[in-house]
Amino acid sequence: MSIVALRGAVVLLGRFPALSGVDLEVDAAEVVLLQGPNGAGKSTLLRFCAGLLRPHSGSAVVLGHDLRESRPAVRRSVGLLGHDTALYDDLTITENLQFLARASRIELEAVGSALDRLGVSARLHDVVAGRLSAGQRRRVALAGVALRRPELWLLDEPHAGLDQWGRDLVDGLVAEAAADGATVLVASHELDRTLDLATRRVTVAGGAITADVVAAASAVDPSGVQSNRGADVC
Amino acid sequence: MSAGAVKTGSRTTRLLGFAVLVGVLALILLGFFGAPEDDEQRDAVRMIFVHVPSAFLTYTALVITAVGSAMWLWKRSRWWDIVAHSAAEIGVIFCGLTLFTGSIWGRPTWNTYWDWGDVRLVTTLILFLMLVGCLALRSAGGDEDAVATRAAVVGLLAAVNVPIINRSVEWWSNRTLHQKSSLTDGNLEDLTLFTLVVGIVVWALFFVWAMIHRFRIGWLERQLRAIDLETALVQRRAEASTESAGETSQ
Amino acid sequence: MFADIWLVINKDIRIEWRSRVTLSQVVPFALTVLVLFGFALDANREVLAAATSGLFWLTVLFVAVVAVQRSTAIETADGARRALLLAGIEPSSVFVGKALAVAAQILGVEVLMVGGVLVFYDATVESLPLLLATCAVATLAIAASGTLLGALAAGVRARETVLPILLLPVLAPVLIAASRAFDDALGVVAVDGWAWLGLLAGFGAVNALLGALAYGPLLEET
Amino acid sequence: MTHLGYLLVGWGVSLGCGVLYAARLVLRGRSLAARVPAGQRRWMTSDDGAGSAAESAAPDRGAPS
Repeated sequence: MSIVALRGAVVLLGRFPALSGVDLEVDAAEVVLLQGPNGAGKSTLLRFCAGLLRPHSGSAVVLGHDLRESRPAVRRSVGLLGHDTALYDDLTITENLQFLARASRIELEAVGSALDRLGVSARLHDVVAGRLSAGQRRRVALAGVALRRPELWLLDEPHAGLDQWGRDLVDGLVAEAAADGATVLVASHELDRTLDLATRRVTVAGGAITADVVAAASAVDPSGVQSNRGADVC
Repeated sequence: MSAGAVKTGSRTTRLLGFAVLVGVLALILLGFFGAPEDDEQRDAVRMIFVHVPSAFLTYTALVITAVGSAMWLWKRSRWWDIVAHSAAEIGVIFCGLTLFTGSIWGRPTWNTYWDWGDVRLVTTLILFLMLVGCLALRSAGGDEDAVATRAAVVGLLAAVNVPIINRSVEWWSNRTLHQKSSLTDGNLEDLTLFTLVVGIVVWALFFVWAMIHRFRIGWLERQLRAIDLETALVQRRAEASTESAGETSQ
Repeated sequence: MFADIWLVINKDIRIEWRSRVTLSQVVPFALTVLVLFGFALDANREVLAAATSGLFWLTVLFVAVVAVQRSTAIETADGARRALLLAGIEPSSVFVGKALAVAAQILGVEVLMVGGVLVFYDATVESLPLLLATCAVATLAIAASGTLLGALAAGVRARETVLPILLLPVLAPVLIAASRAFDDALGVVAVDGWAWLGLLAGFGAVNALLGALAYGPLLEET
Repeated sequence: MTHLGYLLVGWGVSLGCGVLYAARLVLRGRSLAARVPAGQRRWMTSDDGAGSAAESAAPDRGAPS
């Protein structure tokens, strides 16, 4: 079963067609790297797959739910790390994550282990989110995603603002999720870092998929773009 | 009328428009020369022929706005959204006219332009403010669907609250300068009543005419947005080819 | 559902307690307005007494605008609204929770303002049950319509001006009804305060229902 | 006739507003209609005799949904 199945999906932000007709099929347990220039539509594609945006036209099914009708059902089973960390500045780290856990009906014990997993030290647990550095915030936000054990991970520039150690943590997390059978979509500029994790590299430009390459373990030469599926919509 | 000009009018609206023009002439003749003067109000009573019809249509417009808003929220039907928008815009005009003719009429008969104790006056003023707010939201711009949803909520809020506002002002003032519904208590002279009915019919015809034209304008705007979107999509897709061309040449 | 409502209330109140925006800014603002009204009308004690209820509730409306703006800002900052959507809480629960949290804050301010009115305006309480019931019901009504319109204004560019323009006319019946009920409770004018309370309850119920239904579609529109 | 001034102002403003609004609707409609391609026009008429054709063209498609 495809986890993500988009056909000619057009998504508008106001009057701007951020996605201009995306065709994308992602199967379970794939790790897909989305690459492309700024403004290509990578972030919109992730938010769309998370069930936060309404399709203007085309068909879109994520986790078996049609995005035209049942976006709330999709939202409950995905984890999205966006540019903003979606934390309440005046709540402590623990309070923020406990709120998320309670809202999504998850055991509270998961909060502690998720924070440990992302290397957030115990002395930070009772610090309000507003006092954290950008890197710490990002790790907490990632812990919030990990906490939910989503079927579909949508990570927008997960390495941004993290140090070497933090980046390794993220890579470990993604590998672990994939091993558990979850599907991961990562948007990233940093090709070298995410490449070895990715099973597929998808290029997004002008709000559409322009290239879609299976990345074999024997790293593919980035310049030798061999298009093999759903490519070139225009 | 230059040849070849494209209009939102059709045979139906032209007939309607003609009927309105004839009706207005008849209304002026009846209102000023046909209907007799009132014993107490003298000739000031002739204001009733413009005031009551616009009040009647204000509340009709409010009901249509509410129905259109509910249908947009329920079915997400663009057709109803345009209906709600049209009715709100025309409603604001009639509401403003109601307030204006009301206070002009109030001056000679009640000796004041404005009376805070009067239920219908205050209710209509608050309704006017809400309708203006609704249109302000529409013109504030943003995502088309989001704007429609916001305006629909305000439209419903206005319709739902008007009876409550009316009740509260009625208890508050406990007095009204308005005559109890003039239509039903039979105090009006036959010809005055007839003229009033003519007035309501003429204004209602104008309302229908304006609704049709306004709806068509809303529909045309929608068409133009769809065309704009097509061009934007083409441009957006073209970005992809230039980007990838740039990438391979690097 | 009740667990979700409680979760949202708990979160909003906790955030308010941490940041103390209401306590440190809204309370002084409300008391200042009361005192300034006093200056404006003090030349005539009778006028001040007659106007007490109206001034009190007018001030509450201003406080409500600030409280609602703050309550909305919590969700719009840093994409928290998105997190709320992803968490999968029913929008109607979010609405009820946020409205109750706003109501609790406004009630807190009202308690201090009643004190202020008793001290500055020389008012006397004739019927404490009516006074308390009016505060409770009117505050819930204000919070319900405020939360709904706050969510509505959140997506608009000029949200600071849009909210009062939309909210204040809607709250006109609350101003009228709560002022009359207060007139009775403070013994200023002999009216049937409990009947006014009924009107307030009707207004609150209608707007709360509309809010619970419309909050979801509003939250969806980014 | 008593109160003639009040009457003239009241009636004048009402009718004047009606006329102005009607004129605005017609003009706005014309400028918008001119920008929409002929195939997508519904209900529209034009003076050059092609009106009936344009009016009946595309009766089903393009309905706002």
